[in-house]
Amino acid sequence: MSDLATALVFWPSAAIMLVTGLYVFRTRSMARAGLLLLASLGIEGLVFLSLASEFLGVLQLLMMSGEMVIMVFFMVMFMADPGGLMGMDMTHDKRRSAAVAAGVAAALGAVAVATDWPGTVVTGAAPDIEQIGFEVMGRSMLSFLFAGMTILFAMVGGILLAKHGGRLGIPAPAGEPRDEEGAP
Amino acid sequence: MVVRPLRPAVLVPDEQAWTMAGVDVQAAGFEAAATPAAASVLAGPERIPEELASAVGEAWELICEPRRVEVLGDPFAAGMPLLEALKERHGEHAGMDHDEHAGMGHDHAGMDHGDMMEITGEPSRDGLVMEAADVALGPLSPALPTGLVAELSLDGDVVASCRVRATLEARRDALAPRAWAAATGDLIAGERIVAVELERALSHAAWLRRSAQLLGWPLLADRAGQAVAALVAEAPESIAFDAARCALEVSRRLVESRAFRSRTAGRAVVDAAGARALGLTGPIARASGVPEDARSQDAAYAGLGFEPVTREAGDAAARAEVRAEEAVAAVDLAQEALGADLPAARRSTVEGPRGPIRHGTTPGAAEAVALAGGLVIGLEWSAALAALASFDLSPWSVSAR
Amino acid sequence: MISLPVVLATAALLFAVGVYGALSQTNAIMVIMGIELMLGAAMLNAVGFMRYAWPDAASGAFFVLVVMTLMAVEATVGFALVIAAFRNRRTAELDDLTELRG
Amino acid sequence: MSNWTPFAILALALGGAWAVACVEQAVAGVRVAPALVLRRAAEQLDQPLAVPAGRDAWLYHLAPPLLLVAAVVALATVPWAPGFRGVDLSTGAILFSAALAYVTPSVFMAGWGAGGPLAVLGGFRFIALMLGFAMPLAMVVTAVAAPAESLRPAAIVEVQHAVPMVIVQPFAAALFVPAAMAVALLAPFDLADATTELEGGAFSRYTGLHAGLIALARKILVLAVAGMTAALFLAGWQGPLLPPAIWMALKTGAVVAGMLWAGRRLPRFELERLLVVAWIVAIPAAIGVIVLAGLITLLFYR
Repeated sequence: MSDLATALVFWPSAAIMLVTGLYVFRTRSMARAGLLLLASLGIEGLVFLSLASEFLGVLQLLMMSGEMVIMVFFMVMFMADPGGLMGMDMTHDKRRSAAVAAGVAAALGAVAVATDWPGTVVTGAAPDIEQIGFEVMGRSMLSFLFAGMTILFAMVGGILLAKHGGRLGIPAPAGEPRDEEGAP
Repeated sequence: MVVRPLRPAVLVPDEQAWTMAGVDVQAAGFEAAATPAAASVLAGPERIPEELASAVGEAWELICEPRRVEVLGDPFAAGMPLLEALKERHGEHAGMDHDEHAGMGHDHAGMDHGDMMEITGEPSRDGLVMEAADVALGPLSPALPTGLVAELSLDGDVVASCRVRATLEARRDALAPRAWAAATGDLIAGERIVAVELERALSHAAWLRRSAQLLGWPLLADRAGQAVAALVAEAPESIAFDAARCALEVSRRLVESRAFRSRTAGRAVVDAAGARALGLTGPIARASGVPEDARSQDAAYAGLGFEPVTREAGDAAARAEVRAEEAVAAVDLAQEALGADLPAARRSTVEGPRGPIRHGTTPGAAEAVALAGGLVIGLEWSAALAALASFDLSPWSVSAR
Repeated sequence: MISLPVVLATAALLFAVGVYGALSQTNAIMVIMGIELMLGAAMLNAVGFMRYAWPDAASGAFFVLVVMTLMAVEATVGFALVIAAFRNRRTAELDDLTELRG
Repeated sequence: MSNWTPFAILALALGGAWAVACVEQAVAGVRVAPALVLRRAAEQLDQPLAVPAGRDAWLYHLAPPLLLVAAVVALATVPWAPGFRGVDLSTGAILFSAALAYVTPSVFMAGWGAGGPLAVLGGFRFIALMLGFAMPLAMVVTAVAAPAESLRPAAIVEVQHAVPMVIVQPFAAALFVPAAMAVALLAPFDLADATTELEGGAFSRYTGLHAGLIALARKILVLAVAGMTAALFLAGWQGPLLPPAIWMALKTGAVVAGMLWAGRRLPRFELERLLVVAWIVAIPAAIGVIVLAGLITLLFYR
């Protein structure tokens, strides 16, 4: 994509991505928070597209929609007031976390701008899907095997953790949660 | 056969009641709309019972402009005129803003939850405690006969509790007009058998069509619709008996098919002892193995070679099979009764489509309404509605008279 | 025009939003969302480098795919923990889940 | 991808949606009245917009446009003819899956925004259904792309010049078609908006322009799904005698009619049984299909 096209796509999507990302944590309704996150990471896919890595951008669009829908699903299941109708404040010490965030932003921004990165190589030909394929199957085959195994372990571990009765198969007595003394 | 494209309309009462009043709604070019918002026509009766007036008024407000009223017939034959009910409601609520409280399935956003941080309540099947959402299927809901109100509370999509109420006062059972007339002694024997049997076939066919629409099975709905079209005729002589029997035969085979059984077998089971204890009657009792049928004591029926249709399982599938088989048998009985000359005995009890009708009341109807709610607990939403429909409950609350 | 520092600065801002989210929310699921945003920022960095520093090396895509896998893994284990906590304590609020005793 | 393509895609979307509506009438045994379809749509458009007293007006108003954008993007990736290959991306097949993946959030937003318990239940049902069918849909697309050694839909069509993919990989087709019908909210899978049962379900509260947009988006979705099925499995525009565009139109029309006929023929599936089949049968089978596709590519296509 020409420089102008990149700029035309990059700036608005980057702006929308940051704004929706911020509103994820300021909105009351949990369903809206999940879908704002979906919008934020989905538009990040557009940013990838504008930076001329077509395969990664489309993959990001595909992955994020599935993941965020699951997140909204869990949010509505596990939150006391998913609709945000009660106006509950689900945050604590916003002031300090905002300060920490600003500090992190300043630090990383300084690093980003101050250091002189290697010269901007203008070729425009980002690695297309074929090169990425050979890369995945060639040099980084081992790492991708580990990545695949990690996902498998995460799935099995996740199911074991979430299973009724937990890892050891001791079903929590239905009705009352275990009280503080630890007697089930 | 190719028919004109149908227009979604709010049907008051539902398609089954119109069919029993001899009006084929699809021929009039309408079909039941999912919600008033999706319709632009209110297809109503000339006179409407007072209990339905407020619900119809609310549904009318939800229909968007350009909207019109279409009067198809007079199934209730009692109550206040429809146009007056709409005008009176419109005038009284002219100032009200357009908020969302449709009498029809008014499902307020009732996600109530107890303690703010801790969600209490008994755990559902997989041991997780979820918030209950309550749904009220109003008197005009497309999933229930008009006049029946069901209040359900849902745990996820599983029914946690359900209560069903019949809201229409018992004047004349609009769902079985000819059987009602026969029971109150207006018809003589030969004519009575033909009228009652044809009405039974028509009622079961219309019920089959509504159940098929609930299950989302257009094939069965079309076959049952063809049977209804064949049976809806003024004079008994002009009815195409073989067309009706063929459509009902195909419907019966579809009801006994694996697809239908997999959705209804083993659901809302009523055993024989329970049916006898509650005094249930009609197809519900016969499907549980209680062979009690008012027609078996009638000499005229014995002449025609009638024996009651019974099943043992007592679940939704058995009830559907009993009704399908009874419909086919009813068409044969009616055709034979037309030819034969029968003793003119006057009967005080007539077996209507939902049970015997004696002195203007159907014993066992109120018990069935009370029982149905409890039996659908624990079923998933669509299975619960299909099981509720399998009882073919009558919305006429039987007031002690 | 857009150069590497601009992309990295945007990623830094996105990372900061993620940090703010993760620190300020009381509910476990919202914290997981904060972490997702941080990982998204990491991916943006990798793509930035891929585009402007080493465009012909396809190994940049490797980083992005691994971070995407990491997002899925982190979400899976996070939700499993929330379900386990919810099953015993009926709440997913982090302020209540402070004791480790059973 | 000339600069005329966007207009051609929009024209195709509108014309195709109108054609799908006519095929729907024909399959339902109703006298086909093409003008009536337009009149009903016009009537629907001048209804006022109903604002629900539900939870989230934002989500409620954003759902129909998102559904329309997802449907049009999915339609844009379908290769219709050698001259008009839609958006000819080298990753077109994945973009098709990505576009279909955005139907789920829009249905949930419609249900959640409307607020009534039945609408929310419709939205949740669709999410549960799509979680089960997302994997088969995405995996089968990559399995079909293996022989073509490219994710460009036009290349996948061209590799089927000898034999259509439905004969080479019948299991892939058997997994793809139900998942595609479920995404397009077609009849046996219409759990999200069952008319009598859920009183219209997720889309029950929409009137006026919203309802019009949703009806248009659903018809474009059916057209996109049927077009991609024809392209990926029935050798797309390739065929003897007739010009390529005619072949593609015939095949797509046949697939649309087949899907709608199956909708009338089969009762609506029950969610629990469908999810058991999706998780226990469809996903392992999808992985098997990918392995099989690798073998077939090595044996026959290299």
